[in-house]
Amino acid sequence: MKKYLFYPGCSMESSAHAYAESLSQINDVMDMDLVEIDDWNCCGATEYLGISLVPAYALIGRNLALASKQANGSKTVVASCSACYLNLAKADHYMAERPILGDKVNEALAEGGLNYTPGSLSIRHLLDIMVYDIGLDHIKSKVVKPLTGLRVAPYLGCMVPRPDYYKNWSDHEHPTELDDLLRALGAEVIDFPLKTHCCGGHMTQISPDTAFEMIGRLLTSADTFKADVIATVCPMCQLNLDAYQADAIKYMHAQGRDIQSRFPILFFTQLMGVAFGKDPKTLGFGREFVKATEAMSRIGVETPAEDVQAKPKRKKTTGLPMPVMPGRSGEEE
Amino acid sequence: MTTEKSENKERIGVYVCHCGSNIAGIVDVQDVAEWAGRDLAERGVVVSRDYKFMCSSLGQELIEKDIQEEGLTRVVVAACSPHLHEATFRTACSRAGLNPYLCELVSIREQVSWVHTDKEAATEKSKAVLSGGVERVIHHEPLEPLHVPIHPATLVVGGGISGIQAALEIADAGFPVYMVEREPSIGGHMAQFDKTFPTLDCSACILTPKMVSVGNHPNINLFTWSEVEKVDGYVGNFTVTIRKKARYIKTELCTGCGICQEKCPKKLIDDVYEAGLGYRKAVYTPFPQAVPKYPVIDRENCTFFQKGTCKVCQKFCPTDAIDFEQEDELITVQVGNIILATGFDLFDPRKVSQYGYGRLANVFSSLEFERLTNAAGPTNGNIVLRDGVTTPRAVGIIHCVGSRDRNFNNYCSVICCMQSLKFAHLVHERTGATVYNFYIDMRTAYKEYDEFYQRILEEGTLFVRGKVAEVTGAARSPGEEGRLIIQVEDTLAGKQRRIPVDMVILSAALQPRYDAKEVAHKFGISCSANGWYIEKHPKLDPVATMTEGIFIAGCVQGPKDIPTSVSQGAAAAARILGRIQQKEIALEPVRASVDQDKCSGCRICNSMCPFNAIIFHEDRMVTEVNPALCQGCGTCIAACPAGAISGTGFSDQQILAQIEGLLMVNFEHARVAELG
Amino acid sequence: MKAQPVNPNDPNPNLRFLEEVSAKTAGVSRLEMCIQCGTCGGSCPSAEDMDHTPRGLFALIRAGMREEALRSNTPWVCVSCYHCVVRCPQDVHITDVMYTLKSMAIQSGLYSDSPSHKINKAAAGFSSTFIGNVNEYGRSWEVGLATVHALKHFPLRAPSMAPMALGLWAKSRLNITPKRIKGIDQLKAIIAKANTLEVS
Amino acid sequence: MTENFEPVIIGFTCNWCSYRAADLAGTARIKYPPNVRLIRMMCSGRLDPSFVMKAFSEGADGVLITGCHPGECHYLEQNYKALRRFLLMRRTLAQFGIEPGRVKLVWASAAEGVRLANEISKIVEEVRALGPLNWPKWKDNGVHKIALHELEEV
Amino acid sequence: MSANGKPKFAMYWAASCGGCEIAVLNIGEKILDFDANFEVVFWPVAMDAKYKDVEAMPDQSILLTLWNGGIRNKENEEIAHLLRRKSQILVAFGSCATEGCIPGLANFSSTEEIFHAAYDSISSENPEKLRPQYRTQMPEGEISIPEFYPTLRTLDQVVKVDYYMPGCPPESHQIASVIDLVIQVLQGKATLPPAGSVIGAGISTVCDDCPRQRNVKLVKKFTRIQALQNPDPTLCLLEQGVPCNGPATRQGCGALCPQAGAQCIGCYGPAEGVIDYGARLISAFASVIDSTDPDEIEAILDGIPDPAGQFYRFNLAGSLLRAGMKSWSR
Repeated sequence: MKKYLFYPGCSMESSAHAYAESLSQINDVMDMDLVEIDDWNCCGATEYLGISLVPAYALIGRNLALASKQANGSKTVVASCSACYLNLAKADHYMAERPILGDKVNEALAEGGLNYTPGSLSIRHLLDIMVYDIGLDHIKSKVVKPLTGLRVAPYLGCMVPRPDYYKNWSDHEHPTELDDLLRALGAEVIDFPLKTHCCGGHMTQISPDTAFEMIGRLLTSADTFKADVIATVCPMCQLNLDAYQADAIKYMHAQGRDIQSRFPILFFTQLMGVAFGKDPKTLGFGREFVKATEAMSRIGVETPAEDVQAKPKRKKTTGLPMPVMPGRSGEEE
Repeated sequence: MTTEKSENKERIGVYVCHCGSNIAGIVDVQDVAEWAGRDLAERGVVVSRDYKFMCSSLGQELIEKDIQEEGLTRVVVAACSPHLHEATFRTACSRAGLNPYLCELVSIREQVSWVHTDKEAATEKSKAVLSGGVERVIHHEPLEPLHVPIHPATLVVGGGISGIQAALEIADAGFPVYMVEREPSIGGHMAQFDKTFPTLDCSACILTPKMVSVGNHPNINLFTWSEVEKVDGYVGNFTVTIRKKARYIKTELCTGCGICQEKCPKKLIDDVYEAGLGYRKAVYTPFPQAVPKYPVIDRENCTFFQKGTCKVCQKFCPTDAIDFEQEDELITVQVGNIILATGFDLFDPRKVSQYGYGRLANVFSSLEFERLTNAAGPTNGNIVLRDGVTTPRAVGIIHCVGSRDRNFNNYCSVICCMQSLKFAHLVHERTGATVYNFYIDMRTAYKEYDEFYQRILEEGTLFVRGKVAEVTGAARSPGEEGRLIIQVEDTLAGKQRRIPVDMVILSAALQPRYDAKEVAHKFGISCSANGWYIEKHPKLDPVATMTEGIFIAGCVQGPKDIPTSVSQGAAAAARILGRIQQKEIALEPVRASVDQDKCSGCRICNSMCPFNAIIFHEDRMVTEVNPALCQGCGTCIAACPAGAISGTGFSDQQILAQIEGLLMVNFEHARVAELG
Repeated sequence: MKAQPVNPNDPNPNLRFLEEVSAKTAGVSRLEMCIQCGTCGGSCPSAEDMDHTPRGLFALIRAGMREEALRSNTPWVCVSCYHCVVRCPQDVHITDVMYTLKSMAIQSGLYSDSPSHKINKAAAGFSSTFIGNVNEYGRSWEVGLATVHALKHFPLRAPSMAPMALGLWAKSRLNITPKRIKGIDQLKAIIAKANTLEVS
Repeated sequence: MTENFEPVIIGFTCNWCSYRAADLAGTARIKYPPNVRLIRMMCSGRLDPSFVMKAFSEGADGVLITGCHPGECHYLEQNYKALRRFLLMRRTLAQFGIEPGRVKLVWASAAEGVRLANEISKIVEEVRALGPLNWPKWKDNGVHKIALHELEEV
Repeated sequence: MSANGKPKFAMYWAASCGGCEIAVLNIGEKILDFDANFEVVFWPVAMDAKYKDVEAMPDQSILLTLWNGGIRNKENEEIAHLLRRKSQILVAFGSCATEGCIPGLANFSSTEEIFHAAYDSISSENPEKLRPQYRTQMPEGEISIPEFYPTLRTLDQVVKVDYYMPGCPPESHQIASVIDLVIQVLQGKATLPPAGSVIGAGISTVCDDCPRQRNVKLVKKFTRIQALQNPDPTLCLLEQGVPCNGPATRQGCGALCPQAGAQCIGCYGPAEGVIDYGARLISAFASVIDSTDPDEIEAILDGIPDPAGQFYRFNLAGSLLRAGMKSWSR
């Protein structure tokens, strides 16, 4: 059993439930023990960095400090979300590269009784662990239901293979790790040329057309290659390609660019779960906007069309505290 | 037993150089000189002067005059690096009748004024450095240089244009040359080209006659399909072991008729001469004009060697020249000097994965394109796509692939701009296709080069200033479908552009040979951080190396075009010819020797010498150093537990005295008051 | 290695802008090393929507054209894809420079005083909402984020966001209540301290 | 005292690599602190531990030994001998109370002027942080003048 | 010349064990020649004498003084100056006087540590934790004992020395031959070696006298001699991985220890002209290590657990650094 510190990130608890569920199902098959960092906080995504410097890094730094305190033999922190992975790596890297930043972050952390020595943890993405620690041979040996006949577009997005401070990946543009893993599951992997191109990130919230153009490009390419599904390693990519797929296709259509198919966007861990013979019901299927039912049934896997988990109980919906905007005090609370 | 400072009876002259403002701008040279004259008087300094340019003839005369008039017995010059002017000042001493090795040059330019900014600290450090030199020079001994005869033969490693030029110059002057070439034929990269810029003359037409001269020259002994295995000895007298790889051809019988190649059933991709774009057989001469004309059997790919049966070539050979029993031969030759002209490798453009080389069929490397345009190449000079038939309608040529890029090589590969212009011309002339050149900066600095650029502009080639971001097959619009799209910022327009083309040519960087470091080590020379061989002086001695007797020429020293490679080959030859004419060379007398009375024969030093200069006499149980083989590194001196080994030039006394001298001057605030 | 500052004795204030941007960037920005090759502008997936390509923006910074640079929408359209960063032949930390320019644009107020203010404001607003959330709970909270943000910047689109949010909620992909970390006070103390330590 | 402390470092260089790197640093005008004073030897293999001890006993606060990179020795393999001697010497000096940070061995090829300058800056700062070594000037017999009752007070 | 015409002889011990005295007495019948040729005027171990008697002698009146022991306290120093004044030839006799020897190893410790070892450790019966006082008030007035110095010095670090005679102790046959030499000089049959020479020893090292077989050395492991599985009695000990100090140690003993199956520990000090004995051994031992990998080298060096002790057992006070930081830093 390989032991790792695990940084799930905010999305795993909400929009990427399916990622979390499928991961929890395959943990034991993968022989890995992911120990969640106690009381971790948000990494700030790409937002905090654009507002401030030291606070943004202190925010990330708290997670690193907590992790190194908890490290207990395992020096590796695993993140499942691209942005989280990058931010943790970035803080570790820049705190060392620019000691003045490192010192200031530590000065801030000291306020909370914490400290982090850059370089003392190794920050890795879940896919990296699967391919290089667990190994493709092990994965292959656990496949009971090969994904034979399923055409999968491997999609990594930006922040896993780039900027790659620790040189963990085979390439920045066309890395093959996800391809190899999916192939090990028996899937037919297409040579997806845009596998590391952008999903639009937060632009869905800022300049939707910019985002739809980028999502549209990805879908066009997947369409050209006649993919059945797109496999992702990142909650943000999944959300953008899935929830905004209809909008993006509409946008492309208005530009006179047609996209024939619709693509279920699945986490690679969901596909692993299927290949390992886990019950699709436990793998978060049904939570996707573009249903995987048809694509999966083509390889004889029945997945639920709707979310089968119990609907969350609606707690009292009144009197929700509003987030505090910068420059205003939080007296509403 | 105590290390009291030795009594000094020497009369020392100290000379502090201004080097114009190079030193004097930071170091208060006058203060340094006055200080030495005053404070180092008790150490024997009787004259101390500063002067504008010590290396000028007036500066040297100053020293000579003082030696004669003041009876100086030691001279210390504080100026530039000893690597620059040690010889100058030694010669001056010699002229004045003082043994040249009683002069010490200390560096206050490279090691002080050029690297420090604080004037006070620089002046103080200069004093320390000078004082180190004064203490050291007291312990100098008069020495005589070692005179070594120069063997008249020369080894040239590498049979490209640079090596060919060098070999012919020396051979024509009447001295023997051994040329060693790794491939089956000489010719190098130049033999792969069709045209040469800017004159566009045919590469083969100008190269082949030279290759033939090498092959026929009575003074040149040519070893192709061979590599240097080992180099022993030193300048004037190197012993070189050459591995002549088995050709499996009896060259004395072979007529070079080519029937074996025709009949050989094993066809494979030729990665070397055809740059992967064409095929060859398992028995082959790389190209028709090859020198020598004899083929080689490539053992790795020969069906007989791999499977045990075939021998088709043997059956058809009209002169019975095939010999499967041949073995590698080791040949030893004596030479006085060596020229390394081993050239370059082409950068592997697959590393720039955004350009799609290896993934997208119609992305070509520059060397592939050279073969594509070559009349003797795989397409007979037709410029076509990878399918072998389609003529491109639009071609994009990308500059700086793997050059000027910190991700790969941070240097400029020099030839790519001109090469890309040549490609543009060839595409235009032979296909009429639209040609785009994507460049960061156009570098056409040489005679007739910019004129060539003008000509290509006139021909209608389109120039886009911008480093290409990516080459992709992922179309965004119907107009892009089925084509290669070059995505780039047109930096002059300030806009991102997507330009559809049919063919992309990558002007890839020139890189040091994959085994450059290993070869450098074999010959005892150094590589720069990039892997190019380091010349003795970048401006004034560009073909010599820091190792006496080893010269470099052509791209092994850094990327360069054909004219410069030829010039360097000739320059290296000229340097060597001068030495051969002199018949001997004077070497630094830095050598180790063993005090036979003190040596206990413990044999600890016996494993210290990589040059086998240390000999142990079993009968007398003592060790001895052979001065002819000793290179003067001093490792055995430091190893001897009995202190029985000593070394000239860098003796214990000299170094210990220098340490003392260096530490006599201290930053005033640095020292805590004496205890007690 | 960090480049040396341009002649500090020259009173021309334009010379100082590049240094300021560099100093405020995480890591060593290497912005001084830009050779204007355009690899960044060519690589950018959202270049079409930018008023200056990243290369163009760097030229403005080098020219000391502070106001024009800080008014640009380029940093706000940057999607942090890092294509330019890994391809840059000079290893300039382009994405991080974009973050710096955003925070400088907010601080100077220039971000909203520009022809492209709409996108700049939307982006800045989104970030503010996001970090407000994080500062309060220690986690990001997608419902609060999306609602507040949409109402503020896309009031016309907001109704169409509702079915999306509903869809997410129905698929258990949205938390209606925010989660608060245990160490929120610790985090607040850290952030408060950090705010006093900004690199200048 | 320590605030103004300027350490003195003796640097031993190899004629073929690090001394040339120092020349190169000069030619390229790369700046480094003036606290280092270099001695040229033919090879790092020439380095005798007594040179290092001599330097400390004469007042050096640190010693920087430089040579060609492993595998790149001008004399083929002598830098490995320097490495072995350095490692044993450092252990011995530690028993004398000389911190390992005061004696460093670094590799710098003839092309690495920048690297050498960086290494010099590094050791100067490290030794500055360690403070002055103040090895006694034995020649002056200073230490022996300490009266014992002074010692007893401590 | 004294009343009976014989030249005067003195021998003094400072910080030493007395072994040198035994060695002198151990020269056998030669002692009779000695007695015939010299008048012993001062030899605290062998006869009663007072410092004031020596002080009363005219300067330079003693022909030969053999001094053994290091300078550890004020008394040692004062007597060294006194005897220097009174003697024509002052010989640093034995390892302590020439290079510090075992007492010099205390230079790795602070004064407090030395006192602790002397007065508080398990070997001392001192329940009241008494420490000597340098000055004590007595009814008769103040009395004092010599002050203890923080480091031990060799004789030549205090006064000028004419000859050095190494060894712990010097071998009796070497002493005998030196005495022979001096007698011959007195008889005008020989001349004295140049001042500052080492006498009673060779210029090479122990290996010169060692009969063991020697080859090119490559060491993969250092080990204590006790740990050797099958020690080869004919092969060089260093080649068997035993850190034998013979290669660096001055010749003179006749390689007694290696012949007896034990490694040389270096009591004869450095060979002719060597300025730091330990540095020679560091360099020599490291040179023959058969590895180029830093980690492996470190592992091999672990076989020499106490390098300073190994290399400076006898030579610490006479070395370049002379003393560890603990002894002198305040």
